Amino acid sequence: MHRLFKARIVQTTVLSGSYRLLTLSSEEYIRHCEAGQFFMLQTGSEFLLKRPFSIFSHRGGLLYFLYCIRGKGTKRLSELREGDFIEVLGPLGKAYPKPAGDFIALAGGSGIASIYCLLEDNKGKGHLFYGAKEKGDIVLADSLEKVSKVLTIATEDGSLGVKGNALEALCSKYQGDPPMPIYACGPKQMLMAVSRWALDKGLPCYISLEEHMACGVGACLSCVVETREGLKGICKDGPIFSAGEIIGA
Amino acid sequence: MHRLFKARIVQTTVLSGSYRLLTLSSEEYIRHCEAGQFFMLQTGSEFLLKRPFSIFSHRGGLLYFLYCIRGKGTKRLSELREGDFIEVLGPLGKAYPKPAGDFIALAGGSGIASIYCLLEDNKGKGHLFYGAKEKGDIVLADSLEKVSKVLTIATEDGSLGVKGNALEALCSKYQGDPPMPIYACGPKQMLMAVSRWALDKGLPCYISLEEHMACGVGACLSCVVETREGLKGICKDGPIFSAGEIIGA
Amino acid sequence: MNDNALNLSVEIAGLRLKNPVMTASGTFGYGEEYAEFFDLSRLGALVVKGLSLRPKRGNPTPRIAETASGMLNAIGLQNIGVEEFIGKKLPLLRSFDTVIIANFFGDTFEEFIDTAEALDRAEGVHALELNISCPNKQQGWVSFGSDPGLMRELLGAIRAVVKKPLIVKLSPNTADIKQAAVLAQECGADALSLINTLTGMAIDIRRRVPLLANNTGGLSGPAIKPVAVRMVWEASNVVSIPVIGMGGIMNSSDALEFLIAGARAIAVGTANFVNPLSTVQIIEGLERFMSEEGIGDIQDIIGSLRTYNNARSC
Amino acid sequence: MNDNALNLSVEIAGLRLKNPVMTASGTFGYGEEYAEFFDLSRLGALVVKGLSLRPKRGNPTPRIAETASGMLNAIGLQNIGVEEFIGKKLPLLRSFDTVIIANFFGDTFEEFIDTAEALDRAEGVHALELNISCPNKQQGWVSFGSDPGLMRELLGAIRAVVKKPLIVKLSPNTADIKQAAVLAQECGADALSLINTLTGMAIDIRRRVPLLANNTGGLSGPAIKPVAVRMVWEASNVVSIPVIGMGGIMNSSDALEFLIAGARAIAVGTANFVNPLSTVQIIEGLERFMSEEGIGDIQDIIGSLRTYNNARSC
Ligand SMILES: Cc1cc2nc3c(=O)[nH]c(=O)nc-3n(C[C@H](O)[C@H](O)[C@H](O)COP(=O)(O)OP(=O)(O)OC[C@H]3O[C@@H](n4cnc5c(N)ncnc54)[C@H](O)[C@@H]3O)c2cc1C
Ligand SMILES: Cc1cc2nc3c(=O)[nH]c(=O)nc-3n(C[C@H](O)[C@H](O)[C@H](O)COP(=O)(O)OP(=O)(O)OC[C@H]3O[C@@H](n4cnc5c(N)ncnc54)[C@H](O)[C@@H]3O)c2cc1C
Ligand SMILES: Cc1cc2nc3c(=O)[nH]c(=O)nc-3n(C[C@H](O)[C@H](O)[C@H](O)COP(=O)(O)O)c2cc1C
Ligand SMILES: Cc1cc2nc3c(=O)[nH]c(=O)nc-3n(C[C@H](O)[C@H](O)[C@H](O)COP(=O)(O)O)c2cc1C
Ligand code: FES
Ligand code: FES
Repeated sequence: MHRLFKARIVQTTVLSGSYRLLTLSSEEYIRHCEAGQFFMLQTGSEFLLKRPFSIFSHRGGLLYFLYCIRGKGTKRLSELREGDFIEVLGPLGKAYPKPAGDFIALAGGSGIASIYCLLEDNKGKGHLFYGAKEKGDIVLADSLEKVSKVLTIATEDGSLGVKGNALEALCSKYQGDPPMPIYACGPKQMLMAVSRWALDKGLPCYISLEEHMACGVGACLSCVVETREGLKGICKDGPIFSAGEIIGA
Repeated sequence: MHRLFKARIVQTTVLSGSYRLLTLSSEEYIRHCEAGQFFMLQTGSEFLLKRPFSIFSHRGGLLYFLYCIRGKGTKRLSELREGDFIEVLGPLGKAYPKPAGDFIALAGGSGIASIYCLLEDNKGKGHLFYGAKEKGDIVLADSLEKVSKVLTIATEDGSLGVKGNALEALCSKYQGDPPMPIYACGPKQMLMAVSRWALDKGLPCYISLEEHMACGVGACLSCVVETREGLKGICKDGPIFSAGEIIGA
Repeated sequence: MNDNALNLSVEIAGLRLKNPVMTASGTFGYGEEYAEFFDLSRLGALVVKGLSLRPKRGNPTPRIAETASGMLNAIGLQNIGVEEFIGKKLPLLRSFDTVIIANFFGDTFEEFIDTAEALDRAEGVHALELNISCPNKQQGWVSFGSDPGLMRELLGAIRAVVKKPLIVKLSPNTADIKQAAVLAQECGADALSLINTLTGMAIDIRRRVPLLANNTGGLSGPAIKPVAVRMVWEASNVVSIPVIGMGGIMNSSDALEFLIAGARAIAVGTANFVNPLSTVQIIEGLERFMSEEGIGDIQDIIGSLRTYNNARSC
Repeated sequence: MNDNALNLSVEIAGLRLKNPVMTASGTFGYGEEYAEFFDLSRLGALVVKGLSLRPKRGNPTPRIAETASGMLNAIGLQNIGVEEFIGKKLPLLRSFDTVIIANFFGDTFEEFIDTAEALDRAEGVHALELNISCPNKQQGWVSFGSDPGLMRELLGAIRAVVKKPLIVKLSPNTADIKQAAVLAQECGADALSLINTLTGMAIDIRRRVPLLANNTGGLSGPAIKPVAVRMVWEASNVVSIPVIGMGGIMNSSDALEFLIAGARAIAVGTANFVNPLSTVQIIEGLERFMSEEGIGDIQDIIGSLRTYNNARSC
């Protein structure tokens, strides 16, 4: 039943200024994972709490995480070296519902992590809209090209792909109703906006939410979100929610 | 004027069950050191305070420390790997007075660290009595052989060298007065006993004291010892004291 | 020493615990969250998240922030209320062979009494743990626990309606824990739990706002352990009822500090978040320690601290 | 922003500090220990180890123990006494261009007064910092700071003999820091320092003895920072005199938390042990922060916290 284990850092890759790819292996234990689920990763022995990161990929008995250096924990994680061991807890939370056919994927910034996993697990079915501030923040474009059916990149300053944010790119492409469900991960504002857009059009829409977490398993009640059925735990009842469930969306 | 710097771990060597040799280098800064002085070493990023360790050797721009795994900090230090960086403060404290000619060196357990340094800096002049519990706790006998004039090893269980402790070996060898000063480092009990023995015989005797330390520079007043001139700071006024100074010796 | 010969069981307020390891309220949900990690019957006792008469929504997010060797929380005592707890959570908990303790609180005097009564009647709840660290709305958010008069009144009234063992959980935000401990004993507490969290604050320096939406929160974790051990030592020296120690216990060595200081049992809080198997590993660690030290009965550890006589205090 | 245009100076009790960074009493010796690491004139103020009328031997060793992100100390207020301080340490301190503050205490009422008088007369001491966290021998080791009546009496008497600015240093071992802060202000304090250490204990589980020869000690370091920030915030909201914040400040970001919470100046304690250059690096960090954020005057940072309105408190 255990889901807490030590994993070895197999590889650390710098993708851009602040984006990193982390590859973990564990002889002990790597359970079946699904896109949308996440792990709590230890980032350094001086930190008490683990940090939540979506599964980026889970091929060949390895676990991949794509992360952006934001604060102390991610900074410290980026300083670890190949061969170091970290404690990890997971897989946790609910996965994205399996798309039946083609789907729209919307990713903003580090939200590309869980979306990549979804695309890879459903190769050639995803119409991806991927946005970031500028060219330097768009990572792994080649790999994304391979796993998605159509790839649209948007940057706010227009330095790569279309100018604007990913949602704008999505909306301008589908002025009518795209006959596809939507999967989105990224900044809260983007998620709320795409939820409203999808609800308006009556499209199924699944979003991945974030909140500060301590336990990752529903025990501490730190990561709640207001839903139509009352407060829910993002770590346990989510992080994937249907847009219609969330109040404010 | 700085004495706080980052040092790189060049080598870590397992000497025996709990003894380790640590080699550090620093491009920034390694100051002139003398036997008897010590450094405060960071043992892991989760620990606030550094730990005091005597200089074992300071050849070729490198710093060597010989330590015994005792508690959390030394355990953690032993887990660090080559290429890791640690913060160090030093050299701190007063050195052993330079022996003019031949001298007696008495070392118990990890006390061999500062004594080795003294022997190496005064090659071929030291008559070393080195004791430990058992054979497995006697480290670097070959190197000690090279730097000392005479080497006597004592183990409590007699598994190597003479049976008994180092001080007994010393006393039984010199029933008359050895015409040499004594330098000692090891357990408090041994230091007190050798001090009394030397004072009795009117021999100069220098001992290296230990106490829990926070600052290492005389500011926190945590490492005091009762001397004939009042309380003194082991980190600043010591760790080397003349036997006659110490109350209880 | 034969491990089978080890006796880890302790008695708290007439309840026999198979070992002295409990969960701390609010850090173990209603038990079910950790049931897939290990068999909850291994626990000495399981203390559930603080309950109030009616469900509570708690505070806005962010509700937690990490600090040096600790965390701040301002969950705001979100809970499903006594009724739903009894109907939906208690049945599963009854299936485990462990002591179930219901932590509770109220916003008002009456709520405290009504909640206590409801839990006292609930089958499968073995004992009640009263949280008096929370603020008293009626009297302008003064903590019940920090006003001796208020505490005496409240405890008296609750004691009158509670037949089950009553544990009183004390706040460390006080100048004199001994006084609070003695008072609780006088008012009929069967045992004491300490410590609850220390009130703290952390600030986002770029945005110049608190890291918690509640501005302040409760500090828990290893950071507070020295304060907790000191208070457990002080309290257990002035009362005859058992003391349950908690605050920053991460491993069996931490647990032993509390037991040696005088705690009859210990509770594991924040550590559950870091390692869901903490409690089990602590039980195993206690067994290992006893074997190594040749101690057959945990009673020989409890309160075995030998203090120095020359102590001053500054 | 041009760095030269930055104004970091603050005023505490009529004294102008070139920047808000001070050393915390007992963690910087008498200054000389750190003089070889950097030019002490860079400090906003230098607070020396607590002084008493006559020299004090302090407690037996071990006097310190490390805890999670913190340390316990029971130095026992060892010091060389006022006379030797004035004769042997003050001359060197006078040579630095910084504000010198003498921390002091007494075992008895009379000793407090006599020490205060001696320091008030000493040339080169710019202000006095009264440590009332220590126990009162006459009244059975009750801390002066935890008894309002005693505190009023003591402060009144000291205020009457001290002409220099008088800073009162408060203990965090209290249920209500606001009350202590208001009381100290009423009694004529020109500024407040907080927090002193939290009382704690750590135990050697094999030997079953406390890690400190004094049994208990004072907890300092990052572990206590959330408690300190909260208390500084609470206190600075209820008094008009300046508050000097301390407790676990390791870097400029920690210092900024205190300033934003309302501290007019901050003091660095345990961090000096970890890194003798802490104070200087904090000053540089504050300058960097101000440049980055386009803030020309440190006044615009002090007390700039925007709190949330919906705060409850449990
Ligand atoms: C389910 C989930 C999946 C995530 N997946 C990814 C991912 O794949 N890639 C990625 O780059 N980031 C992801 N994040 C965000 C990531 O967890 C934070 O960036 C990270 O915790 C920041 O830690 P820090 O110590 O560097 O930041 P600090 O700001 O120093 O952290 C302080 C505390 O706040 C918490 N915290 C800060 N920001 C967040 C946040 N946005 N979400 C949750 N906790 C936060 C930290 O966990 C820590 O406890 C995910 C978050 C969640 C909840
Ligand atoms: C001047 C000096 C020189 C030393 N040189 C050496 C050396 O060359 N080789 C060697 O093996 N050991 C040496 N020691 C002892 C060494 O410092 C301790 O073994 C070490 O600090 C233990 O740390 P720990 O975290 O593993 O132990 P823990 O017991 O977990 O430490 C807890 C705390 O107690 C302190 N502490 C515990 N034991 C000692 C001790 N004996 N002396 C000082 N502080 C202690 C630690 O520094 C730490 O702050 C020296 C001590 C001093 C004072
Ligand atoms: C997230 C969280 C929620 C808590 N909720 C409660 C509660 O509902 N009732 C209560 O009495 N204590 C509550 N506590 C306090 C703990 O039970 C415990 O007293 C405290 O956290 C100290 O122990 P620790 O350091 O091991 O966590 C809570 C603590 C945390 C961290
Ligand atoms: C070793 C040590 C000695 C101290 N001595 C004194 C003292 O003499 N007088 C005093 O008022 N505070 C004393 N303090 C308390 C500090 O000045 C400060 O208030 C406290 O340590 C919190 O700050 P920090 O966490 O930055 O260390 C001492 C603290 C330490 C660690
Ligand atoms: S992180 Fe603990 S409930 Fe979600
Ligand atoms: S270690 Fe601070 S005075 Fe010696």
